[in-house]
Amino acid sequence: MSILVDDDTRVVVQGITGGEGKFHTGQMEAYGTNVVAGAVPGKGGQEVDGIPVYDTVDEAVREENADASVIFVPPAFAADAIFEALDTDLDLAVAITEGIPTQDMAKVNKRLSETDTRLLGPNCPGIITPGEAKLGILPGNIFSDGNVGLVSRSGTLTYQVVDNLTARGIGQTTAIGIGGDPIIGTDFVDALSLFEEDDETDAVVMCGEIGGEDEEEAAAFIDENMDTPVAGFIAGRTAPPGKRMGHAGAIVSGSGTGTAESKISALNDAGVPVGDTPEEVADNIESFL
Amino acid sequence: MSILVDDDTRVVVQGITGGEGKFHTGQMEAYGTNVVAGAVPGKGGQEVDGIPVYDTVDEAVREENADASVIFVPPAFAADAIFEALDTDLDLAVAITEGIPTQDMAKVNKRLSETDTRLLGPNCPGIITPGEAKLGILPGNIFSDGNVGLVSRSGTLTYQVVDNLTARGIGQTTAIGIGGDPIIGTDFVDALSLFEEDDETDAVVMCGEIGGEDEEEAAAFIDENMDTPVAGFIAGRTAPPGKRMGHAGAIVSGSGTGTAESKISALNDAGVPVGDTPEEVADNIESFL
Amino acid sequence: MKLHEYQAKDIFADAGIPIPDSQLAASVDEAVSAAEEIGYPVAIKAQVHVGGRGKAGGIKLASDADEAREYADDILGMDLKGYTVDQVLVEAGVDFTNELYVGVTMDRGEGKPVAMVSTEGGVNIEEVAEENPDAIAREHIDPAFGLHPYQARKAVYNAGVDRSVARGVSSILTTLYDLYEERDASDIEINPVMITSDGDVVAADAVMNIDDDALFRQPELAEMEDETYEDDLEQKAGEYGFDYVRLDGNVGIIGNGAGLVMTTLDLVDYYGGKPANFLDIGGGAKAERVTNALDMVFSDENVDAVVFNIFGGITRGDEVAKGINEALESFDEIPKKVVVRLAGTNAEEGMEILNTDLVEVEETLEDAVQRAVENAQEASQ
Amino acid sequence: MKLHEYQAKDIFADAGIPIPDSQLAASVDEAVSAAEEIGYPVAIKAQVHVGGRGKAGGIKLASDADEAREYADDILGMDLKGYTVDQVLVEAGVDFTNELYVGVTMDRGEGKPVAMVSTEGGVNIEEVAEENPDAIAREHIDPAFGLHPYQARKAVYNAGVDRSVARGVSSILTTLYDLYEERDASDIEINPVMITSDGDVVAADAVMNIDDDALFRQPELAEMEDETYEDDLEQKAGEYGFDYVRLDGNVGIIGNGAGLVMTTLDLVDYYGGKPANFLDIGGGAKAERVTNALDMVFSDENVDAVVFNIFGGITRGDEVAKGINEALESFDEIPKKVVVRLAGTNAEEGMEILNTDLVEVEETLEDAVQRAVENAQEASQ
Repeated sequence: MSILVDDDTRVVVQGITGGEGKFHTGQMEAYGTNVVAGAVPGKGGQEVDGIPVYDTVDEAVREENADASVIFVPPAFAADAIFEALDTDLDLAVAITEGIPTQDMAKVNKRLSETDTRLLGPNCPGIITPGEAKLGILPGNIFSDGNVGLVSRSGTLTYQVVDNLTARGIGQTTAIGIGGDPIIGTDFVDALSLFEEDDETDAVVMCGEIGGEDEEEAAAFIDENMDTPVAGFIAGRTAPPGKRMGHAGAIVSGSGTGTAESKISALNDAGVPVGDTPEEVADNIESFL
Repeated sequence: MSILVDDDTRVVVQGITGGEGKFHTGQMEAYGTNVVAGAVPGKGGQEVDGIPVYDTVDEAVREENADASVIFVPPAFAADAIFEALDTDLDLAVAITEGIPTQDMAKVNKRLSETDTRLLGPNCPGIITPGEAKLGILPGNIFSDGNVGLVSRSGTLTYQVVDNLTARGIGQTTAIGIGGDPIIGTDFVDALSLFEEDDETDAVVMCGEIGGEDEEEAAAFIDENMDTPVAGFIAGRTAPPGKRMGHAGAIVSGSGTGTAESKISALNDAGVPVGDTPEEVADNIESFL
Repeated sequence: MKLHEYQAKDIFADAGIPIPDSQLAASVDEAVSAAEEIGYPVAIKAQVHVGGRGKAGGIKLASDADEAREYADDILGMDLKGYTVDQVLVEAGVDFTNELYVGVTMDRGEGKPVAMVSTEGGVNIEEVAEENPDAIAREHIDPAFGLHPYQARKAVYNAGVDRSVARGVSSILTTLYDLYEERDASDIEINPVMITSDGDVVAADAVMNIDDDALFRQPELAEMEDETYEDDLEQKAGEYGFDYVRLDGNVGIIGNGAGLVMTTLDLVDYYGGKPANFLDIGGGAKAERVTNALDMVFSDENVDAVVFNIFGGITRGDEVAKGINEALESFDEIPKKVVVRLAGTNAEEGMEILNTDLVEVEETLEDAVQRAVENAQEASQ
Repeated sequence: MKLHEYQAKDIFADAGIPIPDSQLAASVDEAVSAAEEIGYPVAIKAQVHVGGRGKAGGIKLASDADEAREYADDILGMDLKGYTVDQVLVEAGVDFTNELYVGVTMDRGEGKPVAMVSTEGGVNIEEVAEENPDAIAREHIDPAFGLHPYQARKAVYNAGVDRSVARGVSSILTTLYDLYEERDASDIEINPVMITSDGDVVAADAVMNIDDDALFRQPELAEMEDETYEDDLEQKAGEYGFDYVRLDGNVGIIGNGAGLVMTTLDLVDYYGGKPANFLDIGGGAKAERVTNALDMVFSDENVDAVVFNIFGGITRGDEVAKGINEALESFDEIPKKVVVRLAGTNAEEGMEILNTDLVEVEETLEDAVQRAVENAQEASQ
C-alpha cells in the first residue's frame, strides 16, 4: 500500500515541453508512472514521447481523466500553473518549481483553503511510491518497496536517509518531499496523518530542518494522534541566525525562533528519537520494526 | 417566537454619529431594541443618547457583547464597514446603505462564503420582530405580533402588505427586507428556510420583484423543502425590459430574463398563489390560517 | 452610465488593446477629411447610446470620398431609436477573416463577475446565449483574486479560438477584466474582436458601461457622461435626482420606494389603465421633492390623470401633504386630476393637511389606483 | 535583498508617507553642507545593511556644524559589524513626543502577511515581541483581498495609538501594505514612526527588504541592489550563483541540496570539527560549477580541509568527478586535502573517474566527514 500515489494515478505534466519537464517526464515514465497528458498553453495538439499535450489542464483532465499533476513551470508562471491545477478537480498537484515569490504562494495558500485538491511543494522533489509511481524528480533507483513512510523538507537529505535504510534492507511505502519553501501545501502534519492512516506503514522517518514551526506542530500532532512510531532528524544545528541556508524556508530568525534545538526538544518531548546522523535515524527505524 | 432577532439581540450601530444613524438609533431604541453600542472610527469614547461609541466594531463586541450590527455608513465606506462586521463574531449584520458599488458587493459576497456571520441587505429596510426588536428603518408602529413571516425585496411594499394583513388582524413573527440590490447577503431561500424551521410561523408572505432569478430559486426551494404555506407577490409586471426600476436589482434584461411572468409561473408551479394586488396576498394568507 | 464607442475605445487603446485607426467627426466635412486621412474603406459609425446601430442604419462602410460624404450626411442628424446622432466615428475598415466576442459582466446569480469568449462574434451575443449557449465559454471570476491568467487562456481555448491568436485574445480578455475592475464597469465587451487577414487581433467595437453607484470614485469617467436622454423628461428626472422611467400610458404615477411604485404601475394596468411612468421620490422626501415630482408628471403631455401613493416609513405623510398643497396651489387650474393616498408615518396628519379642493383622496391603494384610472379614462374621452 | 534606509525612504515618500527632510552624503564636506542646508539638529546615519546601527555608533545627532563635521568623519569609513560605511544620510532631527512601530511581514506559520502596530517604537521590535507580546497589535491579511481599511484602523486602535493620530498612522500602515504587495517586499517597517510635538506623524526610519525570488519582476528595485557583502567570499558566491554562507570554522564544505549540506555541516560539528561554510552547488551541477565551488573554498584562508559530499538525483556523479579532476589538475599542488563522497546517480562511474592521486575517497557520509575533520585538525596543528 501507499499514500497519495500509486500505479493507478493518472498524471498530467504541466510544462511538459520545457527542458526539465521533458526530461523528468521520460524518467517518470521509465519508472512506470502513468503519465497520460501534458499541458502547455499554445502547444495543444503536439505530443511529447507519444504523450498528448493540451493547451489547458482542464482539457487534459477532461480528455485523459488525469487525477494528479506535476508542475515544471518557471517561477514567474508557476503560481498561475498551481492555481490552474487547484481549480481543476485533480486530487493532487506536485509543484517542483523552486523560487516562486513568497507572496504568490501566500495567494496560493489562500486558495488551498477553498479547494479539495492537495498541493505538494513547491520547491520539492516530489513523491514516490516505490515500484508504482513517482511524481517529481526523485531518483527512482534508490527507493525500494517496504513498510517505512518518509517525509522530508529536503530532497538530497531524503536520498541520504533512504540510502541508509536500503543498506539495512528497509524499504518504503511512500516517500514525500514537502519542499523547502516557507509557504508550502502539504506539511508534516498532513503527511504524518496520512501515514498514520495507512495500514502498511509501520514506522515513519521525518526529516525536518531549521526555520518555521512546522516540526514543533508535527511533534504535537505525533504526541496526540499517532500510534505509528516516528524517527526524526533535524538539519541545520550549526546554522547561524539570520542566514538563509539554501532553502528559502531554512532560516533561524534573528529573535531565535526556528532553531534546531527547539525542534529536537519538541520531538523528543513527543517521544520521537532524533538521530545525530542519518545512520542513527536508520538505527532508530530498525529498532521500531 | 421569531427568527434572527428578538429582545435579547444586542445591537451595535455602525455609523451611529451620522444623521441617519443617530435618528434611527433613537427609533430603534424607542421600539425597544437593545442597542448596546455604536462604532465610528475616531469617535470612540463619545456617547450618543447615552450609548457608548467605540472606534471599532471589534471593541464594541468585546466591551458590550454586541451580537448584531446595523450599518448606516455612506456608500463609499459601506463595504469596508460590512467587512468589519463580517470579520467580528457577530451573528447578524444588517446593511441599510443604498448605492454600494456592485463590485464592492461582489467582494463582500466572496467573504460571506468564509464567515458564519449572516448579512442582511444592503439597500434594505432591515428586520423586525414585532414587539421585540427592529434593526433598521422599518416603521415599527405598523407591525404587530402574530404568526405570519414576511420576506420582501422592497421596503414600502412590505409596509403595504403588512397594512393589508393588519387590517384583518393578522400579525407577524418576523418581517425581513432582503434588499433591492443585485448582490445581497440573505436571499429568499435563506429567509424561507428560517421561517420553515420556526415553529411559530404558520404562513409566509414573499414579495419579489423583477430582475435576477432569486424568486425562481425560491420557488424551487418551496416546492422541495417547505411545509409552511407561502403566498407570493411579484412587483414589476409592467416594467419594460432594459430599464432599472428604482432598485439597482430591479431590471428585466434585454434578453428577457428576470421577468415577472417567469417568477409568477415558477411560484405557481410550486403551489404558491401569487396575488394580483396586495389585498389578494392578504386573502391568500388568511386562507392558510 | 454608458460610454460611447469612441470613449471606450480611447480607454481600451490606453490599456494596450489594439483598435483600428479612427477619428471622431461632428460634421460631414470633418467626417470626409477624417476618411481621407485614414484611407478607404472606412466605417462611419453613429455615436449614440443605442444597441443594434448597424441594423438601424447607423453604421455604413464607405469606399471613397463620395460615399463617405453621402453616408456621413445620412447618419449625422438622423434619429436613431429616439436619439439624435451628433457625432460619428470614422474608422479604418478592417480586412478580417473571423469575428470573436469577448466580454466581462456581473453574474448576479453567482454574485461574481464572469468573463465570456465566443467565436460567434459580430452578432447579438444575447441571441447567441439564448440559441446556442455552448458557443460561449464562461469563466467565473473570484473578485478577490481577479482574473487569473490561466482562466483567460481557458476561456479562450474552451471557446475554440484558433491557437494562433489565442495569446492575443487572452491578453485582451485580461486587459478587459483589469479595466472592468479599475473603472467600476458594469459591462465591458468587444463585439467583434476581428482577426485580421494578417493574423492580428483588433477591437472593432467597444462597449463599456459604468456602475452608476461607483461614479463617485471614477471622476474622469463621470465627466465623460453624455447627458443626452431619450427625451426631455428623463433629462429632467436626472436633474431632479429621481428614479424615473417613462412609459407610453396616460396615468402618471408618483410613489415612494421602488417595489411600491412598481406595484402601483402594475395595479394601474390591472384595473385597465396604462401607466405613463415610474417615479420614485425615495425615502424621507420633503415638500420640495414632492413639488418637483408633480412638475415631472404634469410636464408629460401624455398624462391624463395622476395617482400619488405614499406609504410612509421615513417619509412623513404631513411633509408630503404640504408639498402637494404647495405644488397645486401655484396653479390657477390643476392641469390633471390628482388622486392621493397616504398611509404609514403621519398619514392622518397628512390627510388633515391636504387641500381636498385640489386633490381627490382615497384610503386604500386599490381604490386610489381605480379612481385614477377612471379619471384618466374620462379625461381622454 | 535589502534596501538602504535612504532608498526605502525615497519609495515611502513617493507613496505619500511623510519623511523628514534629508540628503545623502558620501564625504564629510557633503555631509556638513547637507546639514547646513537642512538646519540643526541633524541626525547623521550610516547607510549599511546592519541592524542596531545606533547602539553600534552608526547614528549620531549633531547640533551644529562642528559636531556635524566630527560625527560625519567618525561614521564615514567606519567598520560597522563587518561593513564599511561609504554613505551617510543627513536628516532633520525630529522633535517628537512619541515613537510607534508599524510594519508588515509574512507570517509563515499562517501562510499570510501580518500587519503590526505597537506604541513601543524606537526599540528592537523582536525584543518587544519576546518580552511583551501584547504590546504589538497584529492583523493577519488575506492576500487575495489585501489589507482592508478597517483592519488598519483596528490594528492602530488595538495597539492603543492616540486617537488624534490614529487616522495618520492607519494611512501609513495601509500605504506600507500596498508597497509590501506592489514591490514584493519580504519585510517592510517604520521604527519609529515619530509623533511630532505638532501632532504630525513622520517616518524616522525605514526598512524594506525585497523577496529575492521576486526581483525578476521588480527591475527598478533590482537595480538598487548594493552589492557590498560582509566579505569578498560572499560576493564571489553571488557572482557564481551559489547558495553560500560563510562560517568561522576550518572545514570547507561543498554539497548538493540544502538539507544535505546542512547535515554535512552538522556532522562536521558532531565529529568535533568546525564548518567553514555552507555551499550548495544545487541540482544538476555540471563540471564548471564544481570547479567554481572548489575555487570558493580554496579562496577561504580559514579552510584547512575540504569535504565534498554529493548525493546524486539529477546531479550525476560522473559530471561531478570530472569537475573535481579538472579543478584539481590545474594546481601544481592541491591547496587543501579534499575528501570526496559520491552516492546516487552515476556514483560508481564517478568513483571510477575520480583521480585518487588528488583526492581522498570515502563511501559513506559519516566516514567522509570524519576524515575531513581529521585532515583539518592535522593541517591546523
